[in-house]
Amino acid sequence: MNNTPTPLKNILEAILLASREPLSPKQMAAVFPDDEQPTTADIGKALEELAQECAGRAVKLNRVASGWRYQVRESMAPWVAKLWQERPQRYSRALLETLALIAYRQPITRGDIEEVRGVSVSSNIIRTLQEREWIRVVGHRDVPGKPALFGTTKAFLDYFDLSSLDDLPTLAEIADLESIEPELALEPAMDARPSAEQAPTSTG
Amino acid sequence: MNNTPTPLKNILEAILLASREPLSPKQMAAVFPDDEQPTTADIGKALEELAQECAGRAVKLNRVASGWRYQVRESMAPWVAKLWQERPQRYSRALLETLALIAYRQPITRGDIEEVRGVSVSSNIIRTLQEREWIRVVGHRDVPGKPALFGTTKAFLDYFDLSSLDDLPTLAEIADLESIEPELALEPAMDARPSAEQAPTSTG
Amino acid sequence: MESASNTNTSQDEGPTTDDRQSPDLVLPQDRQHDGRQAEMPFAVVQGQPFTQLPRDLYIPPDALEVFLEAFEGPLDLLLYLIRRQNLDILEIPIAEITKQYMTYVEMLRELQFDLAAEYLVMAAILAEIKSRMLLPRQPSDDEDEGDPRAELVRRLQEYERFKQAAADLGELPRESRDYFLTEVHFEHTQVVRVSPEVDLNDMLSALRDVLSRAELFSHHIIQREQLSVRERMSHIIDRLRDTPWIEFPELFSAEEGRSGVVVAFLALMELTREQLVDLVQHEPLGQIYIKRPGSKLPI
Repeated sequence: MNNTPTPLKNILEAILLASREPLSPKQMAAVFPDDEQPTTADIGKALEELAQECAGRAVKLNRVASGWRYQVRESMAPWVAKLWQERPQRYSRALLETLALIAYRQPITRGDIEEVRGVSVSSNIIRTLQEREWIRVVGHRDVPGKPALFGTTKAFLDYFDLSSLDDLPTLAEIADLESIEPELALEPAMDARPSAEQAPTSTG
Repeated sequence: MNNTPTPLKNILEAILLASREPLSPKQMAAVFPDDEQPTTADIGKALEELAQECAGRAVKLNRVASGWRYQVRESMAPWVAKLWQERPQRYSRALLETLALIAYRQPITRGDIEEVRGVSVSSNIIRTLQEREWIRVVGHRDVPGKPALFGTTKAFLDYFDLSSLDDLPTLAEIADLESIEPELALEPAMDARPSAEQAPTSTG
Repeated sequence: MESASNTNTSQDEGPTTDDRQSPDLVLPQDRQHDGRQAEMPFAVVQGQPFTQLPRDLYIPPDALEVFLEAFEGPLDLLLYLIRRQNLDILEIPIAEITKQYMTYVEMLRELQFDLAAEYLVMAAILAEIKSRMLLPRQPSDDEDEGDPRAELVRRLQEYERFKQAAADLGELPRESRDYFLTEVHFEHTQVVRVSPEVDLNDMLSALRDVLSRAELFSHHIIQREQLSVRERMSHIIDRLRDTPWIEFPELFSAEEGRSGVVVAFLALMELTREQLVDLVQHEPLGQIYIKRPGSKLPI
């Protein structure tokens, strides 16, 4: 019989290729018996080797928000997309604008979103985003009616191939109405509190 | 721009890794434009190379009745099997709604379900319900695209311990249930523009 | 002072924004066929681009619908009007823009188009700003009120940021469009894949939610419907997969008794109503056939 122990690298490759979801190092360790669990450092080293072995291949080992996954490179899309008759789902501008507001301004209420967009947000959009598990209710604002506060999820980041909110494209800066005051330091992107980002609307 | 043509081998690796089902050489050729179709011989050669590259790895390229597929080597079973054992799963609300609509409104198409639900139904949900053998395709509606009509199965009745669908509460009873215990906090927020979103109640 | 000139703009405006837009986004520009950016049409209806606000009131009603759908709301429409003329948001010629905006809104109202309330609210805001702009301004007023356009400018800028952010988001790589997940086959020999348990009540409460959302409860027909009828409908359709037609009596069986006959009959009626089957009878008192729609009888 073959008594050579199976290399950690091979085991990780097997579980990563078989899984449809990204796997965190903790989940990877969990497939080993309690007394044989590899350390995080060992896992990290093996993942690095696996990533290098993808050079020149159609797949890459990628790190996204909820863990590691193999994914078929974007350059392969022209051929791979042909496999399925169904076209990938398209999302409306209304949905993407709502999602962008939730991503950049979280936690945010539906009312806040409507204020920026100037139109009401349909329940279908919120429901679609919740069903895709891209957004979730993270709390409720302590005002009358206790409106739900929405935030994005790891699944949102995974879907858009991001490993954290910091990887989102930078939010455009606002040109000041009173362009005489250029010293305003606007947050480029990730501030969750609206107050910090808003351009002043009157002369101070 | 990079003008090197993508090697056939890479394209085949990509589609084989992305596909859930084995692919026949004919299916592989079909992802290429008509005037760029590789010959069966070329495909055979590329597959052979890919198979050789699996040496020492956790996966192998295997030929089965309906075509070729990558599969995890049997020796990896002890670890890979753990992946599925650990998953504590729950079905999503979307899945339960879809199942309920199929039970109560069968025979019903996916489009009908989407109309009532107001959001699209993911292919995953339909696939999960079919894999569980709770729903099946009973026919096709005679309209363009010939959408499948779904109905529930005997296995569905068995699981819920019903001798026939009539053992389920009627819609009227379910409606009464609602008036007894009004659930206020279900939706994060209700419609702002009902007219634009409601599914037409065209069933009458 | 308020300009009375026509809102007509020159034909050869250059590109007005450098928005990078995902092919996914349904923006007015996307409707252009040849991809040129010369001037953004409002909409393309049957191949005809609408590049200007129509001067007379007649545009085909289906054009209006596309026109309205091209915008995400009044802020989006205003941004379009401003950008289309290469104007700086910070220097909106409020009278001009208000005039254009009103033309559009009036046109829609004239045709009794179902206009979202937000468009009318914006019309009121614009009118208010315009009137404030017309008032003589004392230097000291600036301290209190500032530019009457300030709030609108802030909103437009803020909306534009997120409009851009949405376009950027649309360009990020997406699963199953740009990149693809791998799923390598694994033979589940000893492993039983554990399926989640479902409680019947959970399913019923899900149904209650979806039906109240769709307001289907108000529908008395559905409320009275027997579920065994639905079940039977599926069975009949299923039988018609293997055979193009069934003779009427084949649907009924003696063992089912009276109630079974009623269920089969109701199922047949409902299938006919929903046009899932056709009933055919060639001569009075002749045999009735149930067939798939579109299929032919052998006789």
